Amino acid sequence: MQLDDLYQEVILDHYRHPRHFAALRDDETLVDEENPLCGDHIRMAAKLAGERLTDLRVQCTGCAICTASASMMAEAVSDQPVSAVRSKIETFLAILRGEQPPQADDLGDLVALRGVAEFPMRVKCATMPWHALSAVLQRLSVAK
Amino acid sequence: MQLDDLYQEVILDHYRHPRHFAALRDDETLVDEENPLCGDHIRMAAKLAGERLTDLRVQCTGCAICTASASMMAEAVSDQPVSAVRSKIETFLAILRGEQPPQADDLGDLVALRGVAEFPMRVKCATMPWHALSAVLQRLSVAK
Amino acid sequence: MSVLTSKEPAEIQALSPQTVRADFPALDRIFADQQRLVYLDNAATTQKPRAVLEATRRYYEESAGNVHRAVHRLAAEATELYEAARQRIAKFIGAPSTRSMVFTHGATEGFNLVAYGWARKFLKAGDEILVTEMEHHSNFVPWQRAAQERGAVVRIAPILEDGTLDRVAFARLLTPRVKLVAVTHASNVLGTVNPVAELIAAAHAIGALALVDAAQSAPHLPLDVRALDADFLAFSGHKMLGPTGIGVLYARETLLEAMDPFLTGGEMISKVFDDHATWADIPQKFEAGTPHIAGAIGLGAAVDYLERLGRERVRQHEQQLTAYALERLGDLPGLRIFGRAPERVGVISFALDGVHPHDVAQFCDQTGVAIRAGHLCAQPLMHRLDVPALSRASLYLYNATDDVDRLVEALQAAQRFFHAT
Amino acid sequence: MSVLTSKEPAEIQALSPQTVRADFPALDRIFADQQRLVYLDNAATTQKPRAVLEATRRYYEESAGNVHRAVHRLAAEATELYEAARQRIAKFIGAPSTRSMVFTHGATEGFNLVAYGWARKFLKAGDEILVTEMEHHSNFVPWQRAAQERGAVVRIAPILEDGTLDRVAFARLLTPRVKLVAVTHASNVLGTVNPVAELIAAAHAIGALALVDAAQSAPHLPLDVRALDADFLAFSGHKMLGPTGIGVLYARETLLEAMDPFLTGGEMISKVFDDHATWADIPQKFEAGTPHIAGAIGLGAAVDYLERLGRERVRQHEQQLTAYALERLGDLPGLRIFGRAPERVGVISFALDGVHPHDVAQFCDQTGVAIRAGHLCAQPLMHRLDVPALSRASLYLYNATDDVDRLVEALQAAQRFFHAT
Ligand SMILES: Cc1ncc(COP(=O)(O)O)c(C=O)c1O
Ligand SMILES: Cc1ncc(COP(=O)(O)O)c(C=O)c1O
Repeated sequence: MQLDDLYQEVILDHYRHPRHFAALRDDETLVDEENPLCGDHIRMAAKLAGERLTDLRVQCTGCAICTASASMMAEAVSDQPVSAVRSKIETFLAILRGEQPPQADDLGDLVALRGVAEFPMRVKCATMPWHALSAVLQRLSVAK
Repeated sequence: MQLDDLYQEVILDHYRHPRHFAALRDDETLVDEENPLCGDHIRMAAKLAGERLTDLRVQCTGCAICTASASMMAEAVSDQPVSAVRSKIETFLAILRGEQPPQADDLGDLVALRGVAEFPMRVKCATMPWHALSAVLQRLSVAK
Repeated sequence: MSVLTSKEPAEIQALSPQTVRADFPALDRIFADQQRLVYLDNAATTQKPRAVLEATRRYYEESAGNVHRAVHRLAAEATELYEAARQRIAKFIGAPSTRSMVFTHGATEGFNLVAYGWARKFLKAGDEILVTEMEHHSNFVPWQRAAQERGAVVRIAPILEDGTLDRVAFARLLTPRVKLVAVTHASNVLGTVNPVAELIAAAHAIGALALVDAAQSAPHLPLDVRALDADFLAFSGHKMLGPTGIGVLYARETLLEAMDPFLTGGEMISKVFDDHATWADIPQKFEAGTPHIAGAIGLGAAVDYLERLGRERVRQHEQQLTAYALERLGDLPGLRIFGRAPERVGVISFALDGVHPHDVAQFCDQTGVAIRAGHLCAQPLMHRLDVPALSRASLYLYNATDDVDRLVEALQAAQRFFHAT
Repeated sequence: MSVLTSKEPAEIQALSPQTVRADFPALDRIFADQQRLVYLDNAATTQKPRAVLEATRRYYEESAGNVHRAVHRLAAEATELYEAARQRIAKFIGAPSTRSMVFTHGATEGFNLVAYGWARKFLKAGDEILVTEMEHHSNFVPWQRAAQERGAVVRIAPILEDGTLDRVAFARLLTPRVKLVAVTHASNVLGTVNPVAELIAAAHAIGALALVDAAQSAPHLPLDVRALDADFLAFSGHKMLGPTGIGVLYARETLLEAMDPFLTGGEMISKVFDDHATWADIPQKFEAGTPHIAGAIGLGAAVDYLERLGRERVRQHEQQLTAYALERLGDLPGLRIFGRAPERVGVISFALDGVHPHDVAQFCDQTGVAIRAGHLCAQPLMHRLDVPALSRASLYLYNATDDVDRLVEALQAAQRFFHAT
């Protein structure tokens, strides 16, 4: 277990310069989740355009892993069909559980987070934004 | 620790042929005590003649140590002045606590129970009749 | 039941107690009088194999971090070891998931947890809890207290002469007022193995829940909470080769979720505000404070050890040895055995004419044979049997026929010693 | 407070951490990258000296009987070891007798025992329990729950900017409605040592009882329950060199006698009848079931070890080391320390600008330095300090200036690593 496995350059880059991050108003926030253990806090807003997830914005205070995961996720799923988003969520969570799903290669930068699986205490940091995204899809499909 | 230290011949003799034992009527019983842990059960009756303890009778179902202790005690304190009985109780309990009181020699046969101090789990068996006797004195002095 | 005599040792040696004994450093003990320790107080607590001592030592010497809380390596290793133990013990009892596995400090705490977290929350006035006459105090007094508080009633199903449950009386007492059936899987006095699967089915049929005291079964019998369909089941590590201070409560996930927490504090909370708090997911919701990490790891190793030996083999060995012991003890004049159930574990309680149980145990001890005497934490049963106390010999996987022979010799000598005039 | 720099190591070495370290096998650990383990998570749990591991091993390998119940030698030895441990720990905290010493499985269970056995019995609607803003969840949530059940109220005395208790506010909140003051002796976040003797005297003056959370003081400070005049005091073994799963609740004998039992079952009863039960004498009344025998014996050995080193020397060593750590950490730009009480223990919580506490701890760990990050089981305090989480380094007797130096290097490297663009 090397530190570089965890904090790869691409992760640090997303941590320092997160994408799709914004301060969210309460009335547009679809999901508000917190990990009481470490104080990570994430809020998300998004819209549906037909079957596409659009205008995904994230507000996140958390550790480097959580922040980078949220940023890379937002980049990876923005303007994607909901079905593709769902499959990315599944793939990502499987990887973090230490499994090796077949479609792992469509994750792009996100494979950098694979190393987190080696650090069980940090897995929650990486998966929290994805669970929040799941909840966003849920909210949007109910609203539809 | 040898078994003979515990079950000396004189103890076995008192166990097999307890002195001053009798079946007691409820209305003459002054004290009724039980050790729930092992089921030892003791009842006592006695009278005061002036300052003397008389007519001490014991009903006891218990192990060899408890029975012998009760029998030897009854023999040792019967028809003795209450003050002497009290001092015997104190002396005996001190010995069983592993202390060495100065007047130990006036205990006679009872010194055979000294070995019980080496068997902490059995100390209660030996001391229970003496605690009951204490309670008897208490009852008699209140009644007086 | 087939009974083997000392002339047919082949079958009995199937487990090879000699090999097994070598795993238990405590059994090497030689007393001053050159007697090898014969340990027959296994229903009280068991000896520990090297593998268990090794596992706890390794935790303390290499990975002594706290669990669930920190990201450093010691804490991560401790958490992994602790959760892996939970997983292995869950598998050992057939639990569907680790979410239903709460670490406690023993069977007693397990019953109390249910008495506080479930009974005090869900019992109403007039409800009943049905137990049996052969329960250990720990599966009796907690219900008495919870019932008193809630205006509920504890009913006691009697036993028959042979030490088995009176099924007719049990059926009669199992009315719709009963909300919980709390019954021991194996009696720590009579050795009786109760037909818990059937009793649980009967409880469920009238809408009651069922709790199993597995303190004397988990160490000895193959155990499957799903096959039993138990709602709650608890046992202690120290009676099954594990460390002291650790045990397990298994409970259906839905029940754990519905129950109130019991102990509160660190680990078991989600959020704490000035005026209220919310709870962590199960099973953490029931594990307040720093757990007994070394204990859990040691119990995991104990369970591994039992599975390595083979639970069916252990059961077979103990059954044969129990039959041998019953036969040899049955031959002793003046010895009365309490409990003659056909389905039983190797717990044998007895009275020796004219010798008080404490003297019996003391005398045996002086020959190096450790047995127990007293009310055996079952006073209601002592009243029923009309004895102040009993002596008890209880067998485990490292015992063999030579241990039983030593016991028999000691008892014979005790009779001579105390009866001589 | 005098501050020693690394150029004056003589005084700091008075305890000789080098010699002390040799007693702790876990501290020999070398990680793959050739880094020696630097263990600075002592407020979570501590490493164990050989003497403690030896004592528990000896129990398991030689005297593994159950306590209080049997007459055989193993049981007698176990009982003697167990009760001797109780006696030594009683002496260690100045308890007037062993009757006031209840073995628990940790500080958390101690507080819950009081919350169930005392608060639920004696609190009335409108009564108040006064705690402080710096309490650990375990000395907070149990009172919240007991208060809710009884219609009572928990009041929280605030802290000042420097992390000490606001004595003025405390005095204002200490009205005659208060029936219990529950306060930590030393904060596991701020390091603050509270003036508990004075707070207890104030509580007694208005007729309230006082409970002390000694989880972070028993390991570090000389402690005397009679000098403090505490009514209840609880701590955990695993935070003071002892095994996991064991702790102690001290309580005044008269209180223990008046309280309801908490856990029920074996050991804690006197007589059990079909419809009621009576209780054993204290402290057994509060020790239901088979206790953590090995744990108690190990804690006894830990206490012996601490006394052999000398508690004043331990305290002096830790004070000097804490001063050194505060100075070195104080010199780091971008590092903010929370808690500046003049009277303190070696618990130092801090935030590093722009690096999340979890990343700080993770980074330190990769250099072999174990520190903790999170809410530190003190969410109300985190709200008060307005931080989501903190990093925490906590010192113990085997730490020395080189450990602090390694921490400082790791923090500097973390700043470079996470801040580089
Ligand atoms: C101040 C304080 N109180 C109580 C506790 C609870 O101790 P335990 O988890 O051992 O029960 C802790 C440790 O976590 C603590 O630091
Ligand atoms: C049948 C039974 N149930 C429960 C218990 C209680 O176990 P523990 O004392 O380990 O909590 C025992 C052991 O004493 C037992 O034999």
